[in-house]
Amino acid sequence: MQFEPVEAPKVFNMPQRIGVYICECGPNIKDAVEMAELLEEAEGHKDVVLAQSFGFLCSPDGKEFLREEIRSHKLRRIVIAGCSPKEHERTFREILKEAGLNPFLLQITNIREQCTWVIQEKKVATEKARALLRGSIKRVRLHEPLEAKTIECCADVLVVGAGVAGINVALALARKNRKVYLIEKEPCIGGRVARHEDLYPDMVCASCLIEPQLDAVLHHDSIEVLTLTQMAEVKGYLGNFVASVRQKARFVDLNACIGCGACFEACPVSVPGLFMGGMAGRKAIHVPYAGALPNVALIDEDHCLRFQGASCRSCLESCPFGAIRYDETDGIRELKVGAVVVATGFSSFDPGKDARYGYGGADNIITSLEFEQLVNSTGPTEGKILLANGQPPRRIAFVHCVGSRTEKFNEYCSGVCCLYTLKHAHQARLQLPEAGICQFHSDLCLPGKESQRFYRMVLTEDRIRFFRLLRPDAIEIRKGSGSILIAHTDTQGELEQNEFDMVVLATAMESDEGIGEIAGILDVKLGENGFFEEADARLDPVSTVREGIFTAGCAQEPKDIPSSVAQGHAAAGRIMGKLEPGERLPLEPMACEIDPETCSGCLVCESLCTFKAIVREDCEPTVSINQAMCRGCGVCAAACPSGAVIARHFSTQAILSELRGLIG
Amino acid sequence: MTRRIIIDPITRLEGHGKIEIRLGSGGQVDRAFFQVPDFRGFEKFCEGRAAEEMPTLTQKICGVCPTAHHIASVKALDDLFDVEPTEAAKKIRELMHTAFIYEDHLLHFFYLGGPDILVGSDDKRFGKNIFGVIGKLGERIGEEVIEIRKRVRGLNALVSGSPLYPVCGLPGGVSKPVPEEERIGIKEIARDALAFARRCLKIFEEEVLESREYVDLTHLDAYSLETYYMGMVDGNNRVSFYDGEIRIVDPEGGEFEKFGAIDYLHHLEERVDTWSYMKTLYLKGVGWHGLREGKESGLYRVGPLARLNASEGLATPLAQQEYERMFDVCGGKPVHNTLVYHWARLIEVLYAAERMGEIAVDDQLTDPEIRNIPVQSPRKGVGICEAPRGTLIHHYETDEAAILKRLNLLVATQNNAGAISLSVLKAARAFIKEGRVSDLILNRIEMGYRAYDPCMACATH
Amino acid sequence: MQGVEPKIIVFLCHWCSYEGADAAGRGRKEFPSGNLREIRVMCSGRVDPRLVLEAFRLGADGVLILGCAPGDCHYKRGNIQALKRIPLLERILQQNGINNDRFKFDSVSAGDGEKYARIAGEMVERLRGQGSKNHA
Amino acid sequence: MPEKPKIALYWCSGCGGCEESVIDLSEDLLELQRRADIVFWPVALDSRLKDLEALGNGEIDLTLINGAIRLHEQAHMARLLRRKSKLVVAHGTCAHLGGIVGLGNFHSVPEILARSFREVPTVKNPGGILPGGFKEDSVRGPKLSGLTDKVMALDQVIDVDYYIPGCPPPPELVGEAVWAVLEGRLPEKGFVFGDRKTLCHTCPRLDSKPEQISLKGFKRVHETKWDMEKCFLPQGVICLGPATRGGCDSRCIQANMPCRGCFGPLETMEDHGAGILSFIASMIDAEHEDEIRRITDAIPDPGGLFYRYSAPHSILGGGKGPRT
Repeated sequence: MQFEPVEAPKVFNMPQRIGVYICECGPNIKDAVEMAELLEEAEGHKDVVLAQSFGFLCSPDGKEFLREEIRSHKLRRIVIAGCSPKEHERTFREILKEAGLNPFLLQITNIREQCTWVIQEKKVATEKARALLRGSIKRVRLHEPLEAKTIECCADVLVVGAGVAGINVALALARKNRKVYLIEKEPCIGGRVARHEDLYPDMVCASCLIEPQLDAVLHHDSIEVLTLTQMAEVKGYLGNFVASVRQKARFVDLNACIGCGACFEACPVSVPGLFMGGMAGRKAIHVPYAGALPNVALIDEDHCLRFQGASCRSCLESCPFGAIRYDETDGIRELKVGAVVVATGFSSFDPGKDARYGYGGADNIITSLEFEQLVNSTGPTEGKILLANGQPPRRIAFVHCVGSRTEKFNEYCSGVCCLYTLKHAHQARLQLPEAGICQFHSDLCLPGKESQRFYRMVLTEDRIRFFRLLRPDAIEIRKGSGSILIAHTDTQGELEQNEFDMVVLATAMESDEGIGEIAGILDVKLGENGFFEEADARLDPVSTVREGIFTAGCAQEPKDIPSSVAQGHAAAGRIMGKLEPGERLPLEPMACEIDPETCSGCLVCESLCTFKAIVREDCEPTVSINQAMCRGCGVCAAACPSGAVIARHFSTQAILSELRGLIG
Repeated sequence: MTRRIIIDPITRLEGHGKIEIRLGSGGQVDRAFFQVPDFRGFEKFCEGRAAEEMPTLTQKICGVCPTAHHIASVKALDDLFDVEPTEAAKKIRELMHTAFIYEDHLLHFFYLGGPDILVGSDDKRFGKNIFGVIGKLGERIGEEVIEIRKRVRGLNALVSGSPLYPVCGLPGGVSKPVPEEERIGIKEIARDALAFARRCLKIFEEEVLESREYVDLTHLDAYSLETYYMGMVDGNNRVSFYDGEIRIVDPEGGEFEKFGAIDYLHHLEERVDTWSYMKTLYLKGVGWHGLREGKESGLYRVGPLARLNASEGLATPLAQQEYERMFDVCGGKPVHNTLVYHWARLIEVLYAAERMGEIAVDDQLTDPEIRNIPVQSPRKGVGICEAPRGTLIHHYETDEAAILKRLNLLVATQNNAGAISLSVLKAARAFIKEGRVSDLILNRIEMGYRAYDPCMACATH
Repeated sequence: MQGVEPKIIVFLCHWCSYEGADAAGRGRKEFPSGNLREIRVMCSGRVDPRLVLEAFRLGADGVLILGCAPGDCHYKRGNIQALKRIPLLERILQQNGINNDRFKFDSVSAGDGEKYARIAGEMVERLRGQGSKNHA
Repeated sequence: MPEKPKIALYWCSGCGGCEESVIDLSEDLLELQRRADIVFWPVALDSRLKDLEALGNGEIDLTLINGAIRLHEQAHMARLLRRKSKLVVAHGTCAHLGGIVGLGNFHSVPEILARSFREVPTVKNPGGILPGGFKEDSVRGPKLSGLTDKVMALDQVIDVDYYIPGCPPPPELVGEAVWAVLEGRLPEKGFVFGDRKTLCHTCPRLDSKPEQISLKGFKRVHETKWDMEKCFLPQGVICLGPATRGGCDSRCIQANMPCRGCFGPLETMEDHGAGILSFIASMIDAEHEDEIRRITDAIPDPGGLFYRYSAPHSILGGGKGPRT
């Protein structure tokens, strides 16, 4: 794929035959300048075959007039003086096209917005208009006809992360029969949501909610799910990415295993569960958790005796389906896709980073996620809220804004913690009618149409006590004798201390710890707070600055489930709007090019290109600009110390000759 | 209307020059002007530049002796930043400086001034130039000169970056160490350079000292000038190119003044002529009394002969022998005859070769410690070295950001300016009779200044 | 050389500042537009230092480069690339005898005709005081 | 046997390094003398002005002129040689772009003269007299040509056929140019001998140049040590290689010093400083004006550094305001 302009010499040797048209724009221009002088100015220039004024060039008559003029006078280049190019450049380019001229052989002179509308004195306005006109006439002689080339593209999509966001991207695309590769670094899909018990505000069962979606994903013909898989490398650009993904060995055949668990009994190695971290005990061969999908076992190399050198075959012998594959190895796959969606989700702030929360210093100080596991019927306590000693807690404290809304860690508000903390309190109340339940917060963030009702319900029915903090982190948690002490400063600045036997920390949502590596692989800069930067935070929040790379869910910023799903759908929509199977992709006609005869390969430009369009292929002495990725901003052209960048339409020569016209 | 004899341009020297001789009514020589029509203004346009750029910037004063300017400049920076170069750096600098003086002196002997005495002036078969010299002495010697200059310049390229323009000088050191494995090569070059230096003295012996014409000329008062002499000396008053104190002897050879770089302002002064861009230096202690010889005149001379006159010997054995022999033959110190500059120059070639040999075997030469980074904030720095054509002084003053505020440059040939004018006048008076001139006579006059190996680019800068 | 009407070259980026200049027009702002000579580029980062130097060589009395507000660049960082060149360019101009009243980089957002009129007006005023560069 | 082609060499305002680059042709110099007739070369031969004036127009086949034009007399000599010569080559950076002497354009002629002849501490000039530029005066001495208002490159005074860049040019390039002409292999007019690309292209350290260079500060050469194997730029040391024509055999880099731009810019970048400025700015790792200013303050003399060899040929001429 290369972009061939009509090479300059040929064009310049042709008679230029420039036509200059001045739009009177009713009185707007006609009455504000000496039209005759302008026409005289124009006619005075080499190659200008005629100059004319016309009432309203943008009117149907005006357009017809122009078309006719271009044809009848065999004009090769057109200058139109009138309103701002922002108004009608497109319009008039169309006219040129219709009249058989390349649309880029047009130059608009803005003598309305930037002249007659702001200059009262006719003489001054005329003088400026003449100068602007001179510039345009000198410039247009150097215009090159440009054509928008197209390239073929692939409409398949790679989705990274099979959480609720990624799954919904996949499903939305698959519904339109787009081929989707859904990769997930965990052995199972569904992400965080699949491991929640019930969801606010209506306390529906999370797994019941998402299970059908997971099922649909796993069984959809045009979705290929790759678990235990991570991105290794991504080359290319919108419509033409090549992604290499690395798949870890599972040592169990996905298609043969039905997760019957026969091998679990047989496996001699027990891996103890963790209370903190909310993990149940398991064997070396196991499924991550009951109900995990795909419901297929995997072997944990760190514990399996075979991988410690022993010759154990218990699982192999016990498997009724012959699904065990000891010889399976990690593998690399190359996927050809047109777009990539990053839906890698979030990590939760590690409260151990701040001593004030006493995390790790005492039993029974846990994070909300750990609490989430605790109340989960598939969790270590089958859903019972118990202390480390197996007793039910009598006094539970929920602490808000742990690691968020503080310059020390994360300035932002994660936006969802308040609601799930209310939910947790509610869940606790349902199990422990007599327990004392408190919340420590400095503000409550409860957006959304259902939240306030839920809050009122918790407030009124659940007998929760709220302590308001002076600042989000005006709190000190430490181990007491047989209990946990929480000292906090209230809004009056009074210091108060209370005792609890379980503390749940609502930790900030942070970008997934792997996101840096992924951003590196995708060559997309992360924003200051560690999340992906949007192409436009308001108007294009699902696109990254690199064309063809999109985000969904918490990879962009903290979100709750509905927003994650919504953004998943949005990403799918953007992709379907950009890539149509079998359709070719139009390129930016003003894309820059490198003159390989001049480029020294000094790489100055490469680092400047926001769109990563400039690359030096290995063992190539010079760089080249990918025509599909360049947006024609010309920053490289201004920076190249060799003058090796050929900027289209805004070439240095064109700008210089416009300058000469403006000042000369 | 006075008659004028004009030599334009004067030739076989670096830079631009014209001679205008004015004859009286009787055809006798009234006056002679030695004019230098070029000027660039380094002392102004280096202002505002960054101090650390000076060694590579000011060396462009002269493409023939850039190494000397590079050395003087970098020494001025050492002083400016008050930083002592490492031992290795000093050795590397001296090596390149000495090697450079070696090949530059050869350039003069074979290409520029030498032809005057190597190609007899009556000999019409050959032009007085390198091609004539080769014609006279044979292709072989030509090839050898070219070869050895090439190799010595190659050595400088190796040590300092470019055979012509060294770039390695930095305050407190140099940019690049000499790897131990290069030592053998350097030793070989030094060895062959020494052999060729002796060869040159032999040539001088046979072609010059045994040539009646030259010997007669050396006895003419036309080429004799009784002046003060200035040169840099080491602790034992022996000639030193790279570092030391400035010693001035009077026309009888007695020590007149001795001072360190920083004090040069108390000893030297320069005057301006409206008809030349070359300023004329003279001894402040004596003062300017016009173009006159003798103890009462502030005129002094620099360069090879002056260095030998102003010193008490040379630090290497073979050179010392030749040194003694020269003064023997010429009847004691100081020698005033300008044409003897040629001999003195070859003795310095010998000394340079021997010195190169010494440095080549110096352990410190290949020490990797080549730089000390300045820590002092800069103010004022003076750097002095002996350029092939004489004493060279760079003087910089900066702000605390090390941006040049003021600088003063006293460049080798400027020291000789007065002497050169007087030499031309004396030669003109001696050879022009009743206003009659011939190419031979003009050449005789030019020999009067050419022996100095003047560099006008330097002299005007 | 009083009373000379300064001519100022204004480089405007297609996406923001050019729009801002148009906005000044739509709002019929009062400012010395007659002294300005606008020239459109796609991005302020496209303004090659050569263009600025050439503008002065040709006799411009002042040069304005106006880009998008920080963070709003249509090409993400083009305006920052432009900004990075400014301090060195200012000093080069100074060393060539062109003082910094004659050269300014700033941002004007698409709607901000007010700011455009102000910035341009200020430079014209400053330069009216100084007369033409060619006689400075 | 046909007459040998005639060659002339002349030195305007410069240091003579270009003359050395001819002498450094070494044995090729002897070859040159065999194959051509050197009719005018004051540095090495006893050729006088009158010999030159005696030649007919266009009688010289090739003239190499080095040095910039700083004196009226040099402009006159350049025109004279142009008349006498079929081909004129601007030999070395001063003739090509103005060179070091072109730094004089950052000051006015009176400033320059005053400094050297009135102000320096050693000068004793109570009358405050200045050399040059006055009518002949038999008492004071012969007429001395005055300084031109601005330093000019050769092609700002006469029409130039080819250029040999470099301060000084490597003898190989001089040879290349001379043989090309003597053997009738004439390049297109205006051809610049040397590489078609900038120095990075052939720099021995190119492989160590990272794709992205982000600098929080620049270091001046006397302030820091650097890795002898690696590209200077990521080490914060300014090297002008990316903006400077190659063909010098990276001699400064070989000596472990950064490029100072003596080969000038490529034809495609008429203004050396602009190219240098752009690539240096692109390496600055800052987005806020005051930090950018802080970082660039470590480049105290951009004009003198970026236009060190090309002020007269720069867009603003290095002078105070545009040249008229």
